[in-house]
Amino acid sequence: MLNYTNKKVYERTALRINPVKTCQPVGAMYAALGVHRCLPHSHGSQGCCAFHRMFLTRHFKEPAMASSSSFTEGASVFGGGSNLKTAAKNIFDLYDPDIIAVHTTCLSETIGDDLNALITEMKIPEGKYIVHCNTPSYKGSHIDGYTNMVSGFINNLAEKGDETNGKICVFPGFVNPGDVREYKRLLNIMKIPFTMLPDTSGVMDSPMTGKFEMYPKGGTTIKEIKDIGNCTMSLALGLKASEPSAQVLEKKLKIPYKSLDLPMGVEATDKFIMTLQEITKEEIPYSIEEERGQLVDIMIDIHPYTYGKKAAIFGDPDTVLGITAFVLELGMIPKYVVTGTPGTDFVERANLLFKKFGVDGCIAKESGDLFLMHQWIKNEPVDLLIGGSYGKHIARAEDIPLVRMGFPIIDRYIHSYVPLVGYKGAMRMAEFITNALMDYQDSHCKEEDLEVVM
Amino acid sequence: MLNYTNKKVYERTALRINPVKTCQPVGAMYAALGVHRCLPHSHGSQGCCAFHRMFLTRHFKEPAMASSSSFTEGASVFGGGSNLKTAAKNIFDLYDPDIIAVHTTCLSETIGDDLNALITEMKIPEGKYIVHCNTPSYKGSHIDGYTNMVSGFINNLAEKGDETNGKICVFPGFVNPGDVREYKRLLNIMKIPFTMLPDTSGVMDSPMTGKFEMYPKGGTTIKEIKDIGNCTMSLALGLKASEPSAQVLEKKLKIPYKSLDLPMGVEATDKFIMTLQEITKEEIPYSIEEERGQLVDIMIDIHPYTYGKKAAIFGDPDTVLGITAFVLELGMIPKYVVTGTPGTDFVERANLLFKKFGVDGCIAKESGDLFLMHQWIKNEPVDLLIGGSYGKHIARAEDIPLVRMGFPIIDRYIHSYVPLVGYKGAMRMAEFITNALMDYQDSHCKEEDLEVVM
Amino acid sequence: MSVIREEVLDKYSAKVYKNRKEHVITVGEGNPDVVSANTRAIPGIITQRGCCFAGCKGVVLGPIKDAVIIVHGPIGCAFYTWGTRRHKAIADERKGEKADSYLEYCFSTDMQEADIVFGGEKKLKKAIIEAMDIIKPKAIFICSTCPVGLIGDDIHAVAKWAEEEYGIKCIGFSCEGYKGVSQSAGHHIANNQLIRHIIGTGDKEPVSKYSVNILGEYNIGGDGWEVEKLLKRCGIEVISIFTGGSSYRDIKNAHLADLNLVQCHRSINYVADMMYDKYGTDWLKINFIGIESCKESLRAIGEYFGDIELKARIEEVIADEIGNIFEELTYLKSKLKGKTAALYVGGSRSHHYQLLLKDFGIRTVLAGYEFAHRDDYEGRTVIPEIKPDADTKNIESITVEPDPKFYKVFLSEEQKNILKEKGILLNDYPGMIQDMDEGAIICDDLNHFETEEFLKVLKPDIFFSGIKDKFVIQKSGFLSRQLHSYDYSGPYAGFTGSVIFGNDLLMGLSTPAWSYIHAPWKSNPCLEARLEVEEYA
Amino acid sequence: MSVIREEVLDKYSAKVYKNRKEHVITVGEGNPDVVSANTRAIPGIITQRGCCFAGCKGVVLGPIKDAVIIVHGPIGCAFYTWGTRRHKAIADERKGEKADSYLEYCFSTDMQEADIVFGGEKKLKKAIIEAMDIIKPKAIFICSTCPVGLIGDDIHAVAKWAEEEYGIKCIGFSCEGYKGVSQSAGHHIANNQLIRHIIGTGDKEPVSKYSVNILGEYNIGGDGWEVEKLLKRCGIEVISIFTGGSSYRDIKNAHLADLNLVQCHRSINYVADMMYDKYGTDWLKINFIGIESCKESLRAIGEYFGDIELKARIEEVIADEIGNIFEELTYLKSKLKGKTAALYVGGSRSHHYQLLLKDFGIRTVLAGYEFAHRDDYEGRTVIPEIKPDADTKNIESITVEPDPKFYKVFLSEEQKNILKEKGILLNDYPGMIQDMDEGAIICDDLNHFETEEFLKVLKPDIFFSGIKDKFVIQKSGFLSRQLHSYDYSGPYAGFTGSVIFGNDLLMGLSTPAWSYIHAPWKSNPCLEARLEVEEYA
Repeated sequence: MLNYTNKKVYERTALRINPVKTCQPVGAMYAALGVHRCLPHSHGSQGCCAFHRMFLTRHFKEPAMASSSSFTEGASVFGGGSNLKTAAKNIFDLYDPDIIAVHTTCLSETIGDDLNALITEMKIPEGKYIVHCNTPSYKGSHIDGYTNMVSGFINNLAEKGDETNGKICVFPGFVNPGDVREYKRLLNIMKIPFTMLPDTSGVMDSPMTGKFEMYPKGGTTIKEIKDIGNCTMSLALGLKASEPSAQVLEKKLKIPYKSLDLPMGVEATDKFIMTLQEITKEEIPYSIEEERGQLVDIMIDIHPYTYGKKAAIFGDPDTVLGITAFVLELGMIPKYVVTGTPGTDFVERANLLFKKFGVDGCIAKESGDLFLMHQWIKNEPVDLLIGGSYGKHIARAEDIPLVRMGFPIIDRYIHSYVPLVGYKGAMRMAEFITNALMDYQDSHCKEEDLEVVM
Repeated sequence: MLNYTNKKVYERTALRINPVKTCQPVGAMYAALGVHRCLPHSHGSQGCCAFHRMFLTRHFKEPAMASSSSFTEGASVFGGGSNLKTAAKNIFDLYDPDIIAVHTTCLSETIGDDLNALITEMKIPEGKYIVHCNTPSYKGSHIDGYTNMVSGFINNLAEKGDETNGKICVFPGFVNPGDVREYKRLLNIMKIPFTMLPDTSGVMDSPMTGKFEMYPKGGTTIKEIKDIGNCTMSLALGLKASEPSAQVLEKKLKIPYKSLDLPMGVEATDKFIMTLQEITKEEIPYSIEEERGQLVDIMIDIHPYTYGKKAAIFGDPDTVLGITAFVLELGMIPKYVVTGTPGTDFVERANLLFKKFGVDGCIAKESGDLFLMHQWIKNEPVDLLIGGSYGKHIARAEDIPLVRMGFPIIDRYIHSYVPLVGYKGAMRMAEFITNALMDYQDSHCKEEDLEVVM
Repeated sequence: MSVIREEVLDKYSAKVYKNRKEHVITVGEGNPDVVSANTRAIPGIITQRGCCFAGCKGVVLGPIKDAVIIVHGPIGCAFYTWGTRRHKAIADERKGEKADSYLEYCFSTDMQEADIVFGGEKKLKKAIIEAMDIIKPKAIFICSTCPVGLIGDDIHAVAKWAEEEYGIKCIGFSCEGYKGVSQSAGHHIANNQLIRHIIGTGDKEPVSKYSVNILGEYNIGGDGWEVEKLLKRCGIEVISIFTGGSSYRDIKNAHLADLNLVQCHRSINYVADMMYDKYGTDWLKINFIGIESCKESLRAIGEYFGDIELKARIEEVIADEIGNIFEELTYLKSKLKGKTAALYVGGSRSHHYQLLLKDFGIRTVLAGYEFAHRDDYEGRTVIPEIKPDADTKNIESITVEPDPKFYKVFLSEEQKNILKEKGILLNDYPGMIQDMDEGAIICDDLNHFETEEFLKVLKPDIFFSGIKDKFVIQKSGFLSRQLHSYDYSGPYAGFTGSVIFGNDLLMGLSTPAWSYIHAPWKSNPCLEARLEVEEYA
Repeated sequence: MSVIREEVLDKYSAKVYKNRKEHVITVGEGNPDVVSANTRAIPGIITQRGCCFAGCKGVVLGPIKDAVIIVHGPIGCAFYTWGTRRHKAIADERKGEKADSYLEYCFSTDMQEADIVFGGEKKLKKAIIEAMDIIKPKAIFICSTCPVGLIGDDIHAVAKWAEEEYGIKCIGFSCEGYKGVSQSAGHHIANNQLIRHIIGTGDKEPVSKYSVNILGEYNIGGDGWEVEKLLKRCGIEVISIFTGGSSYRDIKNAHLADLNLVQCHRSINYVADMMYDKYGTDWLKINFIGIESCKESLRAIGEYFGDIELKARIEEVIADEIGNIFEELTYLKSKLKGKTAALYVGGSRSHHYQLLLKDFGIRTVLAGYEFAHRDDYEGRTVIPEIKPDADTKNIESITVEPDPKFYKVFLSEEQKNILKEKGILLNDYPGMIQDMDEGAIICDDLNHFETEEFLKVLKPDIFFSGIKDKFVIQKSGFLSRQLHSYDYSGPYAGFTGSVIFGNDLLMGLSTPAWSYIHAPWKSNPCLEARLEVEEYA
């Protein structure tokens, strides 16, 4: 397993080996699926769309419906305008979405198709919408693509009306439907009216009913998106995935915003809850205090199993930083913290966390890859891997347990239904981390050291 | 590991080896902890109380407060009446509970202390209560002890008033606080007023606050228990642990009851929800339908990993039957289904399940033990063990993954906060079972068979 | 015209209808049946098709374990083809030569904006240097993705440089996603380069009397290993497999085999064809999916070699294999007989699996290919009729000359005629239709809309397809099994594979969860529930 | 009188106060300090104490790996003592004799109502027959629980029958839970039977020049192994350990050792005493918990044997062990110095661990024993003063005569006097108090109420106790470490054990979770939060 990974850390500048990121369009597709009755549309070769649908389906085990401009060589030379026009007509005819959300690919970007101009020229059926955004695959990562699509919805749809709607706009970050449900539960407990953009819950975790729904019940409605211009403020959860959209909303429609880390672990969730309190100006209900207290209780209970344990954490920047913060709160050492998504603030923020918790010798890396992380592990091992499915080769090669969190998880089930955010999410993370470490102990200790009580 | 367990199945009639039950009093203690401001009291030698507190604490990782009559040889010869009297005085003086719940032990039962007479003679402070029940350790198991204590509360406190209180009384069964919370969530969604007896949530999963509360916020109040006589009906969840209490309530105060299996898995939860619907006569909200549909969606998704897999399930009768029903719903084969608690209806009910799902060669055993189950496994192995911590020796000896469910789980954390009941509980069971089977595959397959997508 | 077909195509606009009606036929109505194929998907119509890159890198090259495949382009395309297809492989040693396996690795130049603007050749060169420094492979393949073609990076020049610099094999594959109309273009591009650069460069002679290559077998779920095991039992040496579990090391020697066995016609027929032209190697369309098919295929091979001993051994192996599975097979048949199936897979599986389904008494009501050509449906006799269009013309088609050193004739014309009389077709493929029942539907490039509609109309017991439509089908309440990935089961090839397949179907059909789809309160009206509570007591 | 003590006892009723005040003292106030101990717990007062059965089966017998211990009684008592104490063991072979380990098993007669009514002897016999049939052990111990004594089952007769029937060792232990006032009664009962039935029955002579038994070491977390390793390094043979990781096989030969080392005085002092009387074996109260204690203990052993070579080896071992941990120790000291601790453990650990804590500069402000006698606090000189009460009188106290065959004198009186001059006490234990600071509190049978109160008043940085009070302490916001189970860590004995202990403390104190106890909005009043939303933008 991974037998050609050597210990000698080699500074690569051209060869990416075992990436921790993918390209923008898949993120845009996921974001668009979080809008009710929206069909994401990939403007490029049909392979992109196929790959993205495949990947989303494998992570969520749900249909990921999207269409493509199906470029051929001709379109690649002469531009994809007519493909897009044909596509839009066929889509509205056949699939009847309320809105088509078009994103570009490296192909259409390299050609230089001007989506704005193309769409403006198109005849769009009454009451229907086409929005778009640019998602060049050769810049950033799927996280940027996600953000760009969310911003696209704002740019294309949000309007300022005469009066406030009394709601806040929440940007959930690149998270699972289970996380979105947890946000909504907490917002409801805090009695805060909100619009969640996008809202993949009810779409990418839809129930089995015996009837396929191309547009399941979930998702932000177009009406809600239009009305975002009348929100009192917006709340960006996840600095990398959400803040840019909040900034777009501020710039375009003067909606003030507040950015928070993903509410993962105690402190980040505290900040989230207190921000909600600042908004409602009401007391925080006991039920939230109780959840929090239970989490802290658990953290103290489990500390002998987590304290000082070293973890390698990889995945998307906001998620990885959220997990990093939580494992630090558990007394663990986030030895290697790696994202493939570019952005130097990732490293800065990780370093701030290391400093805050006084841990030495931890390394954070943006634009990194798993090959590099594995080399580090070979030089100085860790007790635990935390990340997506692609960590499993390292897990097996080095006999280190892998706790699956983040994206993509394509070799397990159910993960997308349950949150990592909030106190409840942290409780779940704590359980998975502790179980992994304890299972490892139980299976690797000497027979005479097997403990009945732990 | 367990090297002296041979394959030859030997019909033992006297020697119990590696039991799947413990004695009545610990169940009574757990039940009493589910009453607000109640101090459970063990009438016997102080070792019993120490053992029970130890065990409950190890399962819940929470204080389990209880007192003892601290018998010495004298009391054992002359009766424990004066010990109980002294104890009650000291308890009210020092720990100020609103109620003391006394249960017997094999010692006081063998002596023949008449608790009813003893308590009747005692001076109980104004507004305070002492209730009791008999829990002879040499009969039944901790499950019977639990039931007896719940019935004790009814016998000693419940009264009939002039009019109905419009509530139903719910007997939760021998479950974790996380399960009780899930019941309450569902009852609230169904808008059904209820009294839960006992209610260990908020007591045995209480939050960390920096202040020890001898009587945390949770638990059924005395007022509620008294008022149970005015409920419209009672709902017994778990035929073994709850039905006898419902019968006591019916017999004493003519409250009709309905008994259901623990709502574990799809069908049993369906029955629970539909029973609630019959009570409210309102439509079942979409949110419940959605949860159910998500569960079924997941079950179909994961069936290639669960179908045909053999499990050995052990623990308490209602829980084991609930898990058995669910694994059958997952297409698994509950090869060995074992409880230590006596009661032949366990076997009958298990056999009905086997028959319903058309599985052959499955064995159910009441009054069984882990030694016997292990012998069976040696003769015909299984893919999975499901039960409490004491399965871990077999797991290690035979290299079979153990999914921890039920009681006692003394070598893991957090399990008591989260439900196994309801659709959400089933989702969790499904996740744990699937993860265990898939982790096993990932670690045991040939390197070339390691799958990135599953 | 078929009512069913019309019912499905009914909702299309005139323009789409005009296009799609050529792709959807009812078997037996045409005479001969003609299926339009290998034409562009209509923009906006949700096709399940992938692209040229997927066909080249994903399908044909991906399984070659000992080549470092550097995807030259932005990160996505490398990422999506990393471990996501189940072409198993293991590092090994054959005839004293080791072959590594790099399949757990994903290599890419991860092109950034500056590379797009200023060109990516420099980065590609650097990537090769780094790969040589770290991995030291004997072969490097470079696969281009969409923007590379547009910006004009010359990957072939870079490949040439690498060969000279390092003395390794380095090949460029210009398989940009926009080329052609589906994965098919990529197969062709890969085939061309294999014959140009690899086949014929090795010198390890077969050690057995009879030797073959298996073409178009990608070792999904271990299928290739199963087939190789079977052939070995019969005493036949497998020189190389294209390309499942295989290696640059082995493919080099392909020209030394006596016979080519073609499993997946679509993806590899160019190699078969060109090897026949260049080395005189005959090819036999075999099929190791299905019990009857396995028997026929093994016997055909026996006939080809015409050796009595070999034929006897083959019969022994068949008898033994059947003996091993007989009981289970009988049980499965009893359970599966009479079910109906729909199949929509890549280029050959929809054909192969119909035969396996037939073994179990399962009737195919709908079958389609994702990226087939007309010959895959109608047989190779139709090839001369196919008019190249703009899209196909863009894909290079090469011709080869007989190799002066290695060209050989294995069978005389006379021997070939004897074979023909025995019903054994050499160097030919009769297509899928001839194995289908009258009235069954064929649908080329079956799209999402049609999938939904066919489900409603045909209500098959089992729908075989891929990951993108799997959950659409499942959510509709139908059993869906992936036939690209076998839903992570397998092997399905060979005799024991058939039983695994049958068990998987039975599992899918019997899974209790299906019976829970409808909440019981949906069929149990609220009114009925309004009984008096007292009743339970 | 100590203000602190009064503050804590203040809320008691007069009757309870009268009882408890004798158990709670402030060191240095009494002169001599007298601690009431080994008296009944008051009914209703939440004591942490267990019972006689727990002391006999749970503490002393439980660790003996090769004896099948059948708990005769209802199921609970067997269940609660199954794998719940961390006395590690492993099956092994010594001097050609194997010892199994049955520690993963729990054996019980699981008495039912009929057995209580009609007597349980028959079932017990049957259980032995079944155990012999399945496990075939060389020794069976029968431990009675509460009802057995009441209904009058004669387990000793059954044991005798089993010995005759099977030629094995079978011993009855009438350790019903109601006997005595705590686990202590059970220790005594176990000790009696060990000396009566096992010690002296073996014949495997030591193979080394110097040999010892370790008494009162239960191998919790592997402590015993750590100590045995240390002694082995010095060249001292360990014949048997009472009883951690030990066996019937080894304990048989205990009388052949030169010297008894007593770790836990409370639980095993009867054996030490009786072996002195019966075999002339001297005992030395050693302590392998704590760095200074380890040094002193090893040196005392060296002095006892008086061998220059041995003493030199001991010094080498000490120097080496210290060298290995020095750096880490220095670091830990720097972090832990100045902290305060409270200890409430069984019978000896509260003393031993104070010495280890002192090694780190941690001051003990409160210490107590759960089941000690006065001599454990005040030293054995006080024994003659202790008046037996009704409860203690119920526990059999046996006297032994010198064994005609094995009695031997190892040191002359003169040698003993030399040792005494060197400060080495033979056959004596000076108790815990002499190692405690003036002003520290001692609390015998510390109950729940007092624990809560002492926490409020003393606010120790660390509170060591057991599982039942652990979470009470933790919920109160204090670090709580179990000293019975080491919170599943360990070993804590020996030099490296000290470092493990120190690290565990540092871990507990540094765990970030402590800082999250209070929700920040609790200290951040709502008013302050009522800022205008615009401010963030």
